[in-house]
Amino acid sequence: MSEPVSALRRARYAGFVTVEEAGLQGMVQIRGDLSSDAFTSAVSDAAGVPMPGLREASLDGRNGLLWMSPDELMLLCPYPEADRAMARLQATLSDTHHLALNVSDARAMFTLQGNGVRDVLAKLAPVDMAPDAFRPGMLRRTRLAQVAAAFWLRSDTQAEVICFRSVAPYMMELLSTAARPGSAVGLHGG
Amino acid sequence: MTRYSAFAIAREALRDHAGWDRAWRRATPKKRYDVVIVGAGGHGLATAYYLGKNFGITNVAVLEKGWLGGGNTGRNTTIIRSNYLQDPSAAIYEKARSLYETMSQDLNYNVMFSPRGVMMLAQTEHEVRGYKRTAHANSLQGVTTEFISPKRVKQLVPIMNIDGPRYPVLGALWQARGGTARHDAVAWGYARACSAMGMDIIQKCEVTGVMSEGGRVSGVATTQGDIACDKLGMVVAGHSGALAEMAGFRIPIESVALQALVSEPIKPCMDVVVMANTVHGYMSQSDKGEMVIGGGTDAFNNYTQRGSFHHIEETVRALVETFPMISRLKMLRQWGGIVDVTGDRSPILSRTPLEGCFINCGWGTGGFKAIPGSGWGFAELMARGHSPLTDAFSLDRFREGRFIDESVAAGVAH
Amino acid sequence: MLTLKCPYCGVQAEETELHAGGEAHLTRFGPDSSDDDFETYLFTRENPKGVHFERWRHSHGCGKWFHAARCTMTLEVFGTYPAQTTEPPQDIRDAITAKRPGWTWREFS
Amino acid sequence: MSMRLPTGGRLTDRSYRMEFTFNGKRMTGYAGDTLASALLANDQLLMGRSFKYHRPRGPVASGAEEPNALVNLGKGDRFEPNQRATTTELFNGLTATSQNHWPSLEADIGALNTHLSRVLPAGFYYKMFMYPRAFWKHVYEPFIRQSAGLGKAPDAESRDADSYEHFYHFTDVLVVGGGVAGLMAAKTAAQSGAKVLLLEQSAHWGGRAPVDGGTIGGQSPEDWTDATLAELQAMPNVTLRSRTMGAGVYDHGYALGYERLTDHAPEAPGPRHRLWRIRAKQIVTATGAIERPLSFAGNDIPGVMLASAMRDYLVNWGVSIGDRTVVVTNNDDAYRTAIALKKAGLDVPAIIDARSYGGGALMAEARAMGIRVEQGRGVAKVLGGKRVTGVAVCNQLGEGAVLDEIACDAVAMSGGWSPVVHLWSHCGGKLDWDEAGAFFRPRAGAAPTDADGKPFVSVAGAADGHMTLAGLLQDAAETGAAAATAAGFDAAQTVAPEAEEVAEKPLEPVWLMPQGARYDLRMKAWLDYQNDVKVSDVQLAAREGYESVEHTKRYTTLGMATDQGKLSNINGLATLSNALGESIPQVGTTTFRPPYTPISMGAIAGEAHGALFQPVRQTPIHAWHEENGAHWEPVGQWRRPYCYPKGEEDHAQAVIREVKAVRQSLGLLDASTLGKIIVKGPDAGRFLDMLYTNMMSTLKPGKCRYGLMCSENGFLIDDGVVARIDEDTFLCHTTTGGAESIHAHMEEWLQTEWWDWQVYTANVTEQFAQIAVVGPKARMLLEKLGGMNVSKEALPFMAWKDGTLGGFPVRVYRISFSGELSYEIATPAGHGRALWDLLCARGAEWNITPYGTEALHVLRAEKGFIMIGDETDGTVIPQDLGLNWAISKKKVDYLGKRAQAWPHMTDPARWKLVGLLTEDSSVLPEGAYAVADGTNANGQRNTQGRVTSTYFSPTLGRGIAMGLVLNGPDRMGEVIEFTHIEGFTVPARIVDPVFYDPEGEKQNV
Repeated sequence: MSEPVSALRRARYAGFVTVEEAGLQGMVQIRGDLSSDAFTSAVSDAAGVPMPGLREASLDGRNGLLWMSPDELMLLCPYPEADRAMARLQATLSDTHHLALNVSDARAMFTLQGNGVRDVLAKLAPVDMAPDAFRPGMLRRTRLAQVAAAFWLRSDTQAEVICFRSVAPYMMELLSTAARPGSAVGLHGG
Repeated sequence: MTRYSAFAIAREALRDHAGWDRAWRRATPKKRYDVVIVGAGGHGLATAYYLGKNFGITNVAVLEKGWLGGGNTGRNTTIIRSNYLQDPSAAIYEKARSLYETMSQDLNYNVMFSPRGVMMLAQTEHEVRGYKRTAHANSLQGVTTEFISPKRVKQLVPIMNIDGPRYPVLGALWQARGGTARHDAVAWGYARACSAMGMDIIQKCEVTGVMSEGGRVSGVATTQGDIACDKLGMVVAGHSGALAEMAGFRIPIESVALQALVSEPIKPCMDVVVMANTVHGYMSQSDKGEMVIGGGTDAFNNYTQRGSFHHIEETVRALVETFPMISRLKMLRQWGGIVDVTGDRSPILSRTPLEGCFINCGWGTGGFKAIPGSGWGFAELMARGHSPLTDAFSLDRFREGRFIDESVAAGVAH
Repeated sequence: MLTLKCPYCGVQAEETELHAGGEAHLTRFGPDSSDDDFETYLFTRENPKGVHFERWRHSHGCGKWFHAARCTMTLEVFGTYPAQTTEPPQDIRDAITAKRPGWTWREFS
Repeated sequence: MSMRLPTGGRLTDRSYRMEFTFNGKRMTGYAGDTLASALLANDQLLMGRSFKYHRPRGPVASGAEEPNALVNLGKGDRFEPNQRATTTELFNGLTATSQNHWPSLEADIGALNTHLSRVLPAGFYYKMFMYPRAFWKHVYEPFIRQSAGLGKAPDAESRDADSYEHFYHFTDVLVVGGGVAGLMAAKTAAQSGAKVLLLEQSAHWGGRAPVDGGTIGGQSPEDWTDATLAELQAMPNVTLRSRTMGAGVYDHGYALGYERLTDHAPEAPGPRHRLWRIRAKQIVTATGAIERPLSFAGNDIPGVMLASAMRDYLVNWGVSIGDRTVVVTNNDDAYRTAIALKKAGLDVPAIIDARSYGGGALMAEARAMGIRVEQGRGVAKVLGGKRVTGVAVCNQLGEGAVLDEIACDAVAMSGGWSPVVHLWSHCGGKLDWDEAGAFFRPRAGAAPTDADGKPFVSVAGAADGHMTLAGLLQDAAETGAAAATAAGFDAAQTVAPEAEEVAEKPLEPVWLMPQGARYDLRMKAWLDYQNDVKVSDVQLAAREGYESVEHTKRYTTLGMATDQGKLSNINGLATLSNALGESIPQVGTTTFRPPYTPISMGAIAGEAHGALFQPVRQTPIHAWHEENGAHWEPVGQWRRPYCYPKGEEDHAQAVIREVKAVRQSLGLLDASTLGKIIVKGPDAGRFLDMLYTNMMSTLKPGKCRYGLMCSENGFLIDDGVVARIDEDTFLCHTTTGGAESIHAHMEEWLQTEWWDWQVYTANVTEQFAQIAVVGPKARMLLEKLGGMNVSKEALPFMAWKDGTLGGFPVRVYRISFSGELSYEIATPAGHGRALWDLLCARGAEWNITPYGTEALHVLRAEKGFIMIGDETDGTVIPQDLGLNWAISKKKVDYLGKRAQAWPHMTDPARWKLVGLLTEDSSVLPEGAYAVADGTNANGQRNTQGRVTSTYFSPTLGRGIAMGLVLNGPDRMGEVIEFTHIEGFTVPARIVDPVFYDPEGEKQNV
């Protein structure tokens, strides 16, 4: 059988910010009772990172946990490990009401590189991207122009964006347009 | 009342236009009227006019809390069409459209009804089927419409991009005798005619209470004193719920904002009204040259007459895609109105739990085009107790599941 | 252009991230309910010029439904709260009373 | 003549010449010019024609309030009508043409109207053009439309060559207006540490102050501006944007900023406009004030200009409007213009001051310079046609008897100043009438309120009615500090720097000049220059009962021009109040609506055009469809192949081929867009029993069941196959359109009604590519791929199974929407394209044929399966469609059950689903209605049914249709008549809706 492919096979655009589809990324959608220690420790073990706080991204390289909603987390891991992580969770949580699904193929991930990452996102999302308002490690679920998305900063010059796979081409075009040379706003270190 | 004509103008020109009398008398309320209409918008004034014209009832007062024609009558995008799907809708809107044809002459006031044609674009297979169905229905309803080809669409509207990348135009439902009219003139013309029949149009007169005896309406309390009446008609778009509560009943209505905008005026470039429901926008060009633009309603209860700007963005986005040449035109002015929306998005013209009290409301975004038909039917309902034009629009349809649902064919119903 | 604070994720969300869901605290009536009750449940709506309790979903966000108490004349927001309640919580009512003394709400006042 | 003076022009760089053309004529200007100043420098005073009478028009102002100097700018894909010459920065190669005239600006036929003006008073068109009726559409209206409209319409096929974008910005304090008040307010606000965004609509900071003079803290306003600007630029919490207009203020602290990035430099890269969507805790509007014209006869003749504007052209651009300028005023400020002109060596024959008491120190200064000052006098009329030749002087208190005529070629007028209160008013700020200043000013304590019910807009400087330099600076300092405090910062109470300027005598309101002007003068005294509304028009409106200010505005079109009444509203209001004998506050103002000045549609649409207009959702197999010539059909935001035409095939032929291939051999469908929702939890079964009309809790793991969903008012909203994965997990298939809406529907009920039920849902639609392998050879193909036993026994109809096929991880559903043997194969999206390719390759021996949505529809119709959106339209209940078998009788409740008990829903006269066959095998028209005898009370033809789906059936070789018919199921075999667009009717026989394989043997093999 052939190797699975990501939505855009690492398409790349270099403007005043560099936009790149991040390729295959393991993602496990998890729903459960976030107030239960049993549940959170199981999730944290499976992910290999500490539990994120409210609207936070707890990251360690390709692994991580994203706070998605009061009863939902997204586990990040290398693509081939998603099923294993999911199985492991289902095993440990077999007798607690929860949901764990491999949704790695349902989404696309993008990385933004450059001084202007905050400005590029501020063109598209109704979010205060000022450095003191949105810091690395925070996560925001919102919309970028017309599609749902979540994003976080790994640093002041690197952002990651996830959206549904079917709108990956739109997202790529959108981010590239916002990063076009000559359109820098120069507000947040751009 | 001076008759309006080119001759009259020429005559007045010779005497510095000093001879024109008031278009409508200044009136103070009498103690009692046969009929009191609350709301001097198009619908209220038209109701009064046809009460007098068709039923000889002229002891009528029309009460207006602000200035006449100051509500949605003066805030809409003036589109007139009757290409509705369901029989009751087609009946009342076509009655209205046909009355618009002769309104200027009937009222001796030029309301500038312009039957320039109304086009509803089909941009998905589903819309094609929906509009073909409407054309079939219309053919049995006495409404003249046809489903036309993209080629014909382009001929009629050269500025349209019919093979847009996202939603190519697959055809359109075309009503050649639909069009627009000068909205203020409709209210002013009816007001002038009502006044000439001896009716009192009382502005700055707000109703503060509804009086009744033994389950029957007996009058209204107003900021200009109590006024007795045998029959009461409530025609107050945007405030129907509040007024109904004064009369002791509730209605299935929510009030939301509807916005519109105009561009700066340019020389004529579009002779028809175009509605694009897939992308939610519609546009026509006024006689003044402005592109008159509207879209969908806001989603939450709102009495501010201000909408949210993102709806303007969505509408303009849709129209720039449909008519790329407007991209470098400028938005001159945006505004909002309050529209009453019912459970099935169709209006209510009905008796009420209070004997002698009638209500006309819930026109949502489509009230202007209905004004004469609504007035005609509502006058008949008030005078006779029922009217074939209004029977299906009664309040009890909501407890029997007898909805009149137009969303089947029309997305935005302007 | 409204902003409402999502009581679940704490985001001060703007209208374009939200989905309006109409009047809050409706009681569902199912089979065997009276015509009156059923009509009221489906169609009769508070449409006040003033304090309105309404449903919103943080659709471009955490996806949760919540309730808001808002004035339809000024768009002032008195508070937002989770949807898992059949009537406005006391603290919300107190907040409203503080700003709109003597306000009433048909079902619960 | 108007000309460039040898020296002067603080904004122009005489070392940099620029070339441009006006009406094809080559002209030159300097860097820093506006188009207006450059045209004036070339003695091009005549710039346009008015709307109604086509009167010759020159600029009357120097900024955003200009109603006259509107031009067509640029050409081709950069053409833009109605561009204000006064706010258009000159650039090399600019091309402009004048508007609204034929054949030429100088000789305009339309100007005849001006001679007819007596018979074209306000609202004349409401009183004529009515007879004969037919003439309106064919004669009158075309004439009116042609003569109306201002700028040329862009070419029908033009495509904007520029791009646009949006930008979200959050700030503590937004200050609108970069004049000295705005700078002052921004400074005091910023000193508190608050984040401040300061917007200036023009390219220059400092506003009017540098032109008007005086000193601030011992410095000239210009130096003070530069110094303060430098301070602000040095503060990290301050953002400054010039060429950015505060366009509108909206609820909850939302404001629009309209940034013009390349209008002054069209060749520069990047977007042309950027629309700032600003969310501010506090908004300070420091938008200044606008000078008012005076209403005297001939006040619209080119060469008559606002005194402040004339001063601007002189000081900012070194341009004189005329050699001999008469100044007409009711206040001291206009004397500054006279003095400036005189100092520039120009002649000022007289200053006509309507005030009997005259002016103060400035008047003395003027007199000292030898300028003749006439007190208590007014202008009876301006002499001249296409430009001023003189003024006739009269007593202001008289009726216009001429005392003296003064030759001049320019008139500078000043009727006082009006604060710019637009932004304050957009969101409901109230106004008070200021008797002393004769203007509306923001009412203290009546500001717009935000989400917390607290005021969020405040006004600083002249916009707040503070007309002295010292006063406005102090006000701005305090307002800025107060805004910061309100935004939650600790602002030190700042004292503004000392400011000095000459003291002024109070103005005297003058609404008509002379006070008792005769009709022939009043009908030449303009209020609205662009729309040609005169004093006599407003008086006529009042006489005819159009007493509300809104009535007058709409009846006369006063203030409805592209300047939105910036110059005319107050004068018109005063004229109306005098006519009504009411006070100005009694009459009130019209509503201020955004935007402050017009903003481009392109900016409003932002990036959303072309490819970004709306997202196009793509399945993992999208590219294959594209490569193989799919004809696309938009379905929601998806695009699905409608069919795959080959060679010369038209769509109909392609569909026939695809259908036949499926029936006879093997078809392939990309079903990835179908919704897939996981429902999991101890209460999942109970939950689905409420959602679906049929019983789902009894479904066995490993099995599938077709289900229907209804809304609470009983109507069918979605359908699909539900698979039970394990004891507490279900996978619900929805329609393509239903994936998001049904998932939201589920979450809504779980969160807001049954929140105590233990159920989680997840929309996994996009996790899988789903491919339907359909047709008699389907099983053989899957067996050829290998990896899973797909025999009838191992995988019976309506069962599903996990495993691998051809090495791909798959879940196979044995379900059919075509009536054929059919497997729907779900594989992770990342494998989708590869699996599709493999199926195509291995299926070649059976001529495997990918088919589109239309073939899908035909196949299901042949089988009598309903389609949501065809058989349903939001008014249809399952019972109408003969789906009672899918409605559980056992369940006490499900969504829609109560509504289905409504009298209207149980009415036996509801139309019911049947099949329809024409007598001649033709295809029934789409959407046709079945006619019945007679008409209803409204004279509409009675009906007894309608067509819901109609196709040519390749399998049966004839037209087939489904429809809803009155008592249909009881009328089998009966023939009824259907409408045809050509007018005749088409007979069709009522039959069973299942046209193909009624026993369902084929899908069961």
